[in-house]
Order: sequence, then structure tokens, then C-alpha cells
Amino acid sequence: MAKVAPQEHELRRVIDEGREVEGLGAAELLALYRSLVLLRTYDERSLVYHRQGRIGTYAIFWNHEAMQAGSVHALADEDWLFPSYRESAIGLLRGIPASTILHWWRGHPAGWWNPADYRVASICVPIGTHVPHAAGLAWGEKLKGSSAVAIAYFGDGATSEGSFHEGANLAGVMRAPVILFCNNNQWAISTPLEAQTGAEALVDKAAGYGMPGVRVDGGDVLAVYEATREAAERGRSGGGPTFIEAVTYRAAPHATADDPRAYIDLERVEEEKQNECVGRYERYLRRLGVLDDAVAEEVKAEALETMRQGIAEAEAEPEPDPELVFEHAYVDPPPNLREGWDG
Amino acid sequence: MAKVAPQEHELRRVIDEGREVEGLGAAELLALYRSLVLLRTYDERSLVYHRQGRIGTYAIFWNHEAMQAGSVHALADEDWLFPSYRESAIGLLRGIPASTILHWWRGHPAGWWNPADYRVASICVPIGTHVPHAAGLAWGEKLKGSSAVAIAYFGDGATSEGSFHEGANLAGVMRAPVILFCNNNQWAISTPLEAQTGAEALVDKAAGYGMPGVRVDGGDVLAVYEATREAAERGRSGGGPTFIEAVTYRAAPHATADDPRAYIDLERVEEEKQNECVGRYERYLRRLGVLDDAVAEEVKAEALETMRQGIAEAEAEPEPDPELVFEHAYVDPPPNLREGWDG
Amino acid sequence: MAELFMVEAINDAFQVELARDDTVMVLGEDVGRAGGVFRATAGLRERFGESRCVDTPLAEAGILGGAVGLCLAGWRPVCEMQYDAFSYPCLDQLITHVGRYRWRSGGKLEFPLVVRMPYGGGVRAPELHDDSPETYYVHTPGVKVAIPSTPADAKGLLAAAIRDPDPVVVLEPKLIYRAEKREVPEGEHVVPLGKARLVRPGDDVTLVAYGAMVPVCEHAAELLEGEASVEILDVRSLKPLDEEALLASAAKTGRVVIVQEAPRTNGFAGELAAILAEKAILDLRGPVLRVTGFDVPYPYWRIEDHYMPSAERVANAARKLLSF
Amino acid sequence: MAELFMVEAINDAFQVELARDDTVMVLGEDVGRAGGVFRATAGLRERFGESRCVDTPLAEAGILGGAVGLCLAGWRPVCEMQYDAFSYPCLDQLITHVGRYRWRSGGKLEFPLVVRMPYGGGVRAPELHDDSPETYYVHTPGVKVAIPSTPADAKGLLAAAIRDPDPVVVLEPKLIYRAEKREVPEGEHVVPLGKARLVRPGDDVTLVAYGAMVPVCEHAAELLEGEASVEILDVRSLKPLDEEALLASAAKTGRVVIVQEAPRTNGFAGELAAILAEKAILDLRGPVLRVTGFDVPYPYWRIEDHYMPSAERVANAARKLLSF
Ligand SMILES: Cc1ncc(C[n+]2csc(CCOP(=O)(O)OP(=O)(O)O)c2C)c(N)n1
Ligand SMILES: Cc1ncc(C[n+]2csc(CCOP(=O)(O)OP(=O)(O)O)c2C)c(N)n1
Ligand SMILES: [Mg+2]
Ligand SMILES: [Mg+2]
Repeated sequence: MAKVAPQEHELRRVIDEGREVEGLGAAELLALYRSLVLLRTYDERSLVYHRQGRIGTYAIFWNHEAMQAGSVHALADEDWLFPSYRESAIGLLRGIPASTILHWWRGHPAGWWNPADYRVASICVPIGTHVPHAAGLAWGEKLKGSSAVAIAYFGDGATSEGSFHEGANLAGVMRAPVILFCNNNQWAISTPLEAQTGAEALVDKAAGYGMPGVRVDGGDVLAVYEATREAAERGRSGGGPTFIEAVTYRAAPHATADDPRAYIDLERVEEEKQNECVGRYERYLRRLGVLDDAVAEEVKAEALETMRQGIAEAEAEPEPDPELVFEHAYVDPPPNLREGWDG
Repeated sequence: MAKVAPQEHELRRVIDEGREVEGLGAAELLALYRSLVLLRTYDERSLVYHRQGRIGTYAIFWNHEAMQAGSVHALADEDWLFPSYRESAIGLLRGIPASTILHWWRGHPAGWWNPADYRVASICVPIGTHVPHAAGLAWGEKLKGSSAVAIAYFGDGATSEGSFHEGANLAGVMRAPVILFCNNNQWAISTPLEAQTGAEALVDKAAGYGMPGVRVDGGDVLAVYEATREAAERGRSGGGPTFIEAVTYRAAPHATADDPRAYIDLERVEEEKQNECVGRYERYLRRLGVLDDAVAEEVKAEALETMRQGIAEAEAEPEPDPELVFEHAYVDPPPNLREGWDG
Repeated sequence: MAELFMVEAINDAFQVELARDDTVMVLGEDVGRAGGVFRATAGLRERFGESRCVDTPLAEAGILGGAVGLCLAGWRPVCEMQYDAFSYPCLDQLITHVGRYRWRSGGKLEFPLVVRMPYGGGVRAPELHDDSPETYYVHTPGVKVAIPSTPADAKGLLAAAIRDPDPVVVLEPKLIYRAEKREVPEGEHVVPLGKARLVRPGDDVTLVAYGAMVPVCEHAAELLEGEASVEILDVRSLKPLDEEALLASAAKTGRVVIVQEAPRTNGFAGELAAILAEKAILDLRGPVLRVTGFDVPYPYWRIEDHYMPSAERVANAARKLLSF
Repeated sequence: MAELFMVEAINDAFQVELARDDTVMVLGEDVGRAGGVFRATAGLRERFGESRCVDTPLAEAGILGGAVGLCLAGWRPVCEMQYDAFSYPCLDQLITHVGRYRWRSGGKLEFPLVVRMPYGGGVRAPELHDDSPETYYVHTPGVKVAIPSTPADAKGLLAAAIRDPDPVVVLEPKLIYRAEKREVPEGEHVVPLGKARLVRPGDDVTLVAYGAMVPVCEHAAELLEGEASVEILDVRSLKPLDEEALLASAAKTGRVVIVQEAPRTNGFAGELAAILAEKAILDLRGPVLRVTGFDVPYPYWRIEDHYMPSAERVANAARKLLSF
């Protein structure tokens, strides 16, 4: 009988093993730090803005920053990102203005962006449904002879969806250069991992699609970087897709509307908070002597300034034109679209 | 990185290894033979009936009989079967009259049966969509404290469907006593296995659902029997679901409407025909001295007689009442159901 | 009589029906440990056990397909789809199996399952938390569809759905979940499918609606105060439909405005208008007007109010009819 | 002009459009090696290569979701769903993404994809090979829907769909695939979306239909020979809809029968009737009648002819109107 477990369930680690990632100089290490801090600041400020009623419901990604920044830094500008709501601000790392993303959470059409401008797909709300998009894009780029790869971000819960399965299978068959990046924070709202899958580890799904799978510590930004870089190289060199399971633990509510105290393990949450990903990396950089207080200050101040400007711009944006209700759905709309409209 | 391949891809075999299955006496071996011959006869006669215009389009299952009979014989009467169109006649082994199944292929409502009467679910036409049904039934029986298990039959192509995935995952999570029986005949109509999955073997999907997987020679009725019996015991004793990949090769057209010469490997088909599953078992029984010409004759004559009666009954059935258009969809139909009906 | 929010009335229905029939079980995403993201199933897991209120994997087709199997095992599953737009993955199971399986059994089996979900807009949510998908459900053979607009009906229609021997889809207007507390009968309370609710009698014009559009019509009636005597009909049960009530009201007022939040083309308002064009043509004193959403994606919430039929749009349609 | 079966005309459209634009690609189950189970895509893989005519895994949501990604990469994917009822697993992608993605991009991106499938009954097939799912598609914002009834329109509408910058769903009446050879323009042939086809002019009553119901209406017109002058309108493009043509015909005859194969409730015939009730009320000399399928699972084929609208049923409806 086929063994249930694959060969390797241990998490890849870099920071805790005190390793260094080949080819990453001080400049890159600091750039990565800037991205981490920017995402962290975006998230923490957004929570405040929400409490102040300046944005609507918001999906918190506190302590998910390492998975997002680590993977994006391992990719080239030509590569496509397919975020879920959990990665709503990942476009910041590709130059999408903070105000644009804040608009999205403010329910303002100015929250739209052109995915092609940044190679960042629209934020995907229906779970797992963007996995086929990423597979299709990667396959399509390959057919054109381009060297671009794609990465799709999704959660542990998403692996239960048929759309995840059909997208992953398509990627495996077409040997599409796509990275299936699973943010395994061990919760789908209130549903724990053991109620989500019978698998020993989500990475065990990879073999069923004929793709390599790798498991990393999702709080270790360098482990994420390293694994993603390998997967991207594999994809670019015709090796097809890779499944990455990044393991972490959700240390914040699912979203601003959620109260996890009813279901979550609060001690485990505390533990996770102590070991949160930005601090871990910061300590690592200080040990390496790449970061000191002055630089840390400056980076955080810069991020705060970005957010200050972002929210100011967002709030300066005039109310959207009601006519936008009818805009953009069709290049060539049906004639009777405004039927019954009276302004 | 997690290895792509699981531990064991070799096919379980009994007949070719000249083994015997523990606990199977001459009576059971002969009963199994009767079932094989009955299914074979149903299939071969159906092809004739189709050519004679006595039934409609028909999905041929020639050389799939070992997978069907071998698994059914390994189960108890309380256990539920969930057939696809490929197992349309599997109910014969549970006492469904041949005429009923012929009616189904004749497009006659008399092709309906009550699944609860035989614990044989309705023939499933949309690929893979019955996998969640089997998982739900098995889970539901377990919740009631019953010891019944379920088996769902589907093909290699079905493993690409989201519904297969969602059903398999549900089974894994609920540890439902269900057997996912994959008839891997290596073709989905004209689509070969390598265009269906990137996996080295379909059994590699099992680990992703946290269930054991086993690979058997689908043409070896005793290997199928043995593997299914183990899986059923596992399910009954609380061990949850099992994935069985039964490997064969489609030696006949997909259905009467299909002409495989355009795409299939005809040499491989010939090879397969030489080694078809009923003959293989017959030779095995003769070697064992359990079967001789007289018994073989009698079994085949009996099967032919069953079909003769079946088609006669089916053809004696009066044309269905047009009123059946409105019957059976609802216990309590909407009042205006016949709106616009004039007999 | 207790004063309850709609979502509390739904929970009340569960408490009563699960206690009454121990083959009833609830399954869905986050319905157990969290008691549902809107708290509709709060307390059920604690009271009835984790096998009667199950947190499923995140897979809508698996939930509904699993429920088909649960029916075969003798259960009466009530499936929650977490939001309207997240029910779409279950449409395949609904159309190809839920609405057909009893028929396939020659009328021998029953599939007393329920699919319920919060639906509709106006709640300032991110995209795909705002859809009104009733058309996809109503058009599907073999399933029934109900949409309450009051707490009492939410309880009574859910109870009816749970007790109904056929599959029933219940769409619950999330905009009304906590809008206001209203009187709800205690204990067993069943509102039979197939009966509309006369919200208010009137003589000059009939406003026909369901779900979240009913309060909009009530507001429109206030705007029309002094101009016309307005009758409001809450369809409540889309399938089976209370055609008599619809035709009676049309015969009485001769003027009908149908209000629907869903996109206009091929929405359920069109079905109601078609029935009037077929069976009330001599009663009509003017065209049958539809006030609906538009054939566009439901907008971002900053402008959603321009998409949603407003009391003003409804009142203007009525005025158009009155001066026809 | 060549004489072709409808399915040959569809293949012809592919040959022309794939040659004309090398970003057009075809994908689906068995479209490549086998050339499609109805041979609609026969020869494409050989002529244009296996990357322009792709046999996909057996996964409809994967096909359509993959096509969304292909659009992002600059392709114009044409997706085949093997049969009507097997398209349901793709509804989720269609509703939540295909119809919304351009809008999400602020109108910056185009999704020029096509979903085409054989649809409808009358072909003596096992269950779920007979559905008429147009309502699910027409009601979905952001997508257009066309249904041809002749070989020439099948070619021209598919070409229009492939060239259209928006997503288009084309439903092909499989009953007509090989019904009769008809004249089809050679080379490039485009039938613009949004224009109905006047099948035959008449003065007393209008029969409105699309797809496989058009020949049924033509037969009904023959049955009515001598009793009435019958006009037949082939809607052809359900969305965008040629409202002018519909209203003009209603204004002319004052009597309208709408024929639809799909289940009755909330079918597209209801939408057409609603438009008439809204905009032609003063032109109508009688009720708007619908001749449709029923709200039941499509029957086993021995009795399918009792489900399908027949020329007799259509003619009787017309007679009812003429003597109203
Ligand atoms: C198809 C679909 N079903 C349900 C939901 C509602 N929902 C939003 S987030 C969520 C949980 C997702 O969990 P997971 O995939 O682990 O991602 P995480 O939120 O933990 O990052 C659910 C059920 C949805 N958005 N889409
Ligand atoms: C959802 C769905 N899509 C497409 C089809 C059309 N179809 C019928 S059989 C078949 C191939 C199935 O192949 P496989 O799963 O390997 O089973 P096999 O026929 O080989 O036994 C297809 C595509 C279908 N029945 N259901
Ligand atoms: Mg999670
Ligand atoms: Mg196969």
C-alpha cells in the first residue's frame, strides 16, 4: 500500500538555523526588511483606520508578512502575483499606491487597478478560484515563449475547494510555471486544520498533481525567499509548478468582524506573537550587523509616512460618480443597460 | 522537499502470481465467476442490442468486469454502491433485473429503481459528482452507528474534477467508511492519462486526503477482491476511507458512439484483449481445478438466458405514460407544474 | 411572542426543529465552533452535539453533495452557504442531483434537504458579499425557493423548509438580519410554502416584492401617502408561487410594480410580469413595471445605494403607472 | 456559398478565425485528438498545432478558470463544454470572475473569451445530455449570450463571439447539428450580436423563439397555413437583445407567442414577455403566451417529445390568441 506520508515534513528554516541565503547581500536583506515593515505598518494602521471608521471590514494579515514579502522578493518583475484578500496589500511591493488598496477596503471604485500595470491580479475574494487563473496565466506565458512565472496565494482552507484542485491539476498537466503558495495559518475563520483535511500535511497534496512540494516556516522570511526562488527557477527552466506550504499560526482575528476567542488557542496565539515574523527578521539582521537602530527607525518612519500619505490621498478622493455603476463591465455594453435608471 | 512519488507503485496481483486469496473457497470462487460472466454477457449482448436498435447509446464496459465483480463480492449486502455510467449493470450483482438496466439504456422510465432497495445508487452521469454522495452516505451511516460502508466507482478522468476532490476530502476529514474506487483505464474518451494528470500514479492522490492508497491490477479480479476487502474492513473498523487505483486499459470504444481508432494505441488494445479479465480468471480457476467445461457452459448459458429474458421483458414493457413527465420530481409539486400541458 | 431580530428568529427555528426531530442536522462553514459568521447557528453545536452541527471543510459542492448522501442515510441536512456568491460552487450539485435524485428513484426516495444562505446587498461589504442569486435557484427544476422579509417569516419559512419533503433553498436578506426586532411566535411556528403575505391592502397600485425589497416598498408607500392607496404583496415563496394572490391583487388595482434587487435581465420579476401578461392582461390598466438592479457586477459599496432599488425609484414607477 | 450542416459551419468558423488571428485558441475535453465528440473542432489540432487546440483535463471550472488566466496572457480562448449539463461546474467561474474581471480592472483589461456548448433535447440521449441552460447564462452580468438556429448563423455568431471583446456564451442546438445542410457563406462571415432574424414576415401573430425552437415555430406556421398570417422572429442574440425587432413585431401583429425549450419558471421567455408587458401593453390584442418546457428534470428520452414544445402546442397557443 502507498505510504500516506511523503518523505519530508520538517519545515525549512534559515533564520532559526542561523544560516544565510546564498547571493543575498546587505542591500537585498535591507530591501526585504523595508518590505516587511511596509506591510506590517499597512496592516497595523489599517486596523486603526477601521476602528476609526475610515475603512470598512478588513482582513488582517499581521504575522503573514514574511510569506508575502519573502516570496515577492524571490520573483522577477515580469512574474505575476495572484493574491487573495489575505494578501490585499501585496501590491505595495510592486508599486501599487497605498491609497489604491485603502480605497478597495473603503469600498471605493478607485480601489480598482489594472493588473497588467503591476502584474498583480485583482484581489480574489472567492476562495481558491484564482488558482486556475494563475495556472492559466503561467501556461499562457509559457505558450508565448515568455519566461514569466506566476504565484498564487491561498490559505489552508482553500485547499479543500474544487477550484484549487482543478487549477493545481491543470498546472501539473501543462507543466505551467506557477507556484502554488499555501499560507497555512491553520485556521479557516473558525475551522481548524484538522477539520479541513485528513492529510498529515498539506504538502502531501503535491504528489497528486505531479509537482514537487516543499514545507517552510512561514514566519521565516528567508526560508520563504529561498523556497520561492528555487520554485521560480524550476518554473523558468521548464520544470513546471511547485507547491509551497508555508506553516504559521493565525495570531490575529480572521478579519475585523471576527472574534476568535470563542474558538482559538489563545496560548498558542501568544506564543506566535512572541515569535512574530518581523521581529524575528529584525533580530537576525541585527545579529548580522546589517541593521541598527538608526536604519530601523528610518525604515519605520518611511513606512508610516507612506501610510499617512496613503490615507490622506484616499480620503481626499471625491465621492465616486454614481455613473460608475454602469462603467467597465463591458467593452461594448448591451443597449438597455440603464433600463430603469433615474440618475 | 517532499518526494513526488509515494512508496509503492507496483500493482497488487493474485492471479499472475498464482497466489490464492485467504478465505475464498470453491463456492465463492465460482460465485465470483458467475458474476464476471453475467457482466460480460450483459455487455456483449448490449452491444448487439444497440446495433439492432433495441437500446440507445451504450457505455461499453468490456474488460472492466473484474473491477466491478471483484469489488462487489468483497462487500456486504448492507454496503452501498455508487456506480458511474461505466458500472451501469453492476446492480445485476445486487438483484436489479436486467430489464431495468436495459430500460435505462432504452430511455424508458422503467429504468428507474429505488436505490434503497438494493443499496445501489442511481447511475451517475456527471463525472465525479457522486463521490461526495458516497462520502456523505458513509459518514451518515457512521453517525447512525451502522457498520455499512460505501464504494464509489469513477474513472481516471474523474480524478480531475473538483467534485471528486471535495468528496475525497470530506471523506478524509470525517473518516467516512468509503472506498474510492478508481477505474484507471487510462483514457477519458480520447484524452490519455498523461493529459489528465501530472502525477506519476493516481494513487499518489491518496496521501493528500490522508487516506491509504493501493494500486491493483484491474484485470485481476482476485487482486481487486483482496484490496477491496481490506479497505472495507478498514472502514468498518473505524479506519476511514481508502483510495483504490485499479489499473487497466480501455480495450473497447468509450461508448457506442465513439471511434477510438483515431486516437488509441491499437497494439496495446490487442495486447489487452489477449489478456482480458474474464479469460484470465477462467484459466486460473481451471488450473485450480475449480472450473471445468461443463460448469463454464452452464454459467454462460445461464447468463445468456438472463439476458434473453431481460431484453424480452424490456421490450414487452408498454410505452411509458406521457404523464410520467410530471411524476416523481417532487413529493409535493408546485400547483402550476402542468402549465401549458395539453396531454 | 418574543421580540427578535431576523437572525435570532432563524436561530430560534433551529433550536425548535433540531429538538423536535433528531434526524435534522446542520452543516456548513463555521456553523459549529463559531455559530456561523452571522451567529444564525449559535449554540447548536453545544446543545445538540458536534455531529448535529458540523463545521465542514471549505467546499460548497462537497457540502451539498455530502448532504445528498446524508439524505440517503436518513438525515435531514440543513446546509449553510456562508454568503450568496459563495453558493455558486454548489449549483452543479443542486442542478444535476438535488433537484433530480428523487425523480431518478422513480419517486421512491425523499431528499428533505435545505440550503440556506444570507443574500443581498446594502451591507457595505467587499465584493461578492452582495449577490441576489434567486434566479439560479428558482429556475432549477425539483427545488423550492423561499425568501422571508420579516423575523417571523424567517423562522416560519425555515421551519417549513426543514419539514418539507423536497429540497428547499431559503435566501435570507442579510440587510434585515439585525435591522429591527419584531414579534416572533415562540415554539413551533411554520409558515407554509406557497402562500404570499399581504403586507398592506390598497386599491390603486400593487407593489410586489420579496426579501429586502419589501421594506423598500413599504417606504415607497409612505412616499405615496396621499397620492395613492398602495397595496404591497410579499411573494415570500417564489416556488411554489402564490399565483392567486398575485392575480387577485392585479385584478384589484390594475397597476403593478415589481421590485427586485437582482440584475434585471431574466430576473424573477420578469417571471412575475410574464404571469401577469399571460393571465391578467384584461385587468391591467397600464404596463407592468419592473424596478430592479442592473446587468452589471454588484458595485463597490460606496456606490451600492445607486444600484439598489430605492423607495424613490419604486414610488416614481408607481406614479408613472398612476398617470398612465 | 457551401452547403453545410450546422456542426460543419461551426468547424468552418474555427478554421477561418484561427487562421485569421493566431491568438485564438480552442480548449476543452476531447476537442483535440478526437476533434470534439460532435467533431466541431475536427482538424484544428492537426492544422494549428496542439497548443492552439488543447485537450484539457476533465474539469470544467479548470477550463474556464484557466481561460481567464489565458486572457491575462493575451490569448483569446474558446472553451468547449462537452454538453449543456456538464457546463454547470463552470458557472462559479463564469459568475464570480468571467463576468466581473474587466470591471475589477477598472475597464482596463479585456476578456475576449468564448464558452460554447451543444445544448438541448430531442437527441435520444441518456439523462443530462438535454438541458437548455440559457437562463443561468443570460442572467449573469458581464457576459453575452447567442443561440443560432441555422448553419449560417452558427458560423457567423461564433465568429462574432470570437471577435467580441467581451465574454460570450454560445449555445448550439445539438438537435440541429446535422439536421440539414444549408447555405453558409465561405470565408469570413460575421453575424453581429444584438440583431434578431426575421424568419418570415406575417400580420396576425408573432412566434418568438431561438435555437431548436425556431424550426418548431416554422412547422407551427405551416400548421396555421390558411388560418393566419404568421410572423416568426429568431431572437438569435439573447444578450444583447434586439428589443426593437421584438417590439416592432408585437406592434405589427399584436399577438405574441414565445417558445422556449427550457423549464418554464424564470426562463428567458419570461424576460421577453416582461419586456412586452412593460413596453408593448397598448399594442397587445391579447395575453402574451409562453409555450415552454416544464419545471421538471428533462425526461428520459422515450417520453422527451412530450416535454419538448411541439408545433401543435405552438399552433394551439396561436389559435388561442387569434380567437381571444
Ligand atoms: C468560495 C468561498 N466560500 C466561502 C468564503 C467565505 N470565507 C472567506 S475567508 C474564509 C476562510 C478562508 O480560510 P483559508 O483558506 O485558510 O485562508 P485564510 O483566511 O486563513 O488566509 C471563508 C470560508 C469565500 N470567501 N469563498
Ligand atoms: C462533468 C462532466 N463533464 C463531462 C462529461 C462527458 N464525459 C462523459 S464520459 C467522459 C470521460 C470520462 O473518463 P473517465 O473518468 O476516465 O471514465 P471512463 O469513461 O474512462 O470510465 C466525459 C468527458 C460528463 N459526463 N460529466
Ligand atoms: Mg487559513
Ligand atoms: Mg478512463
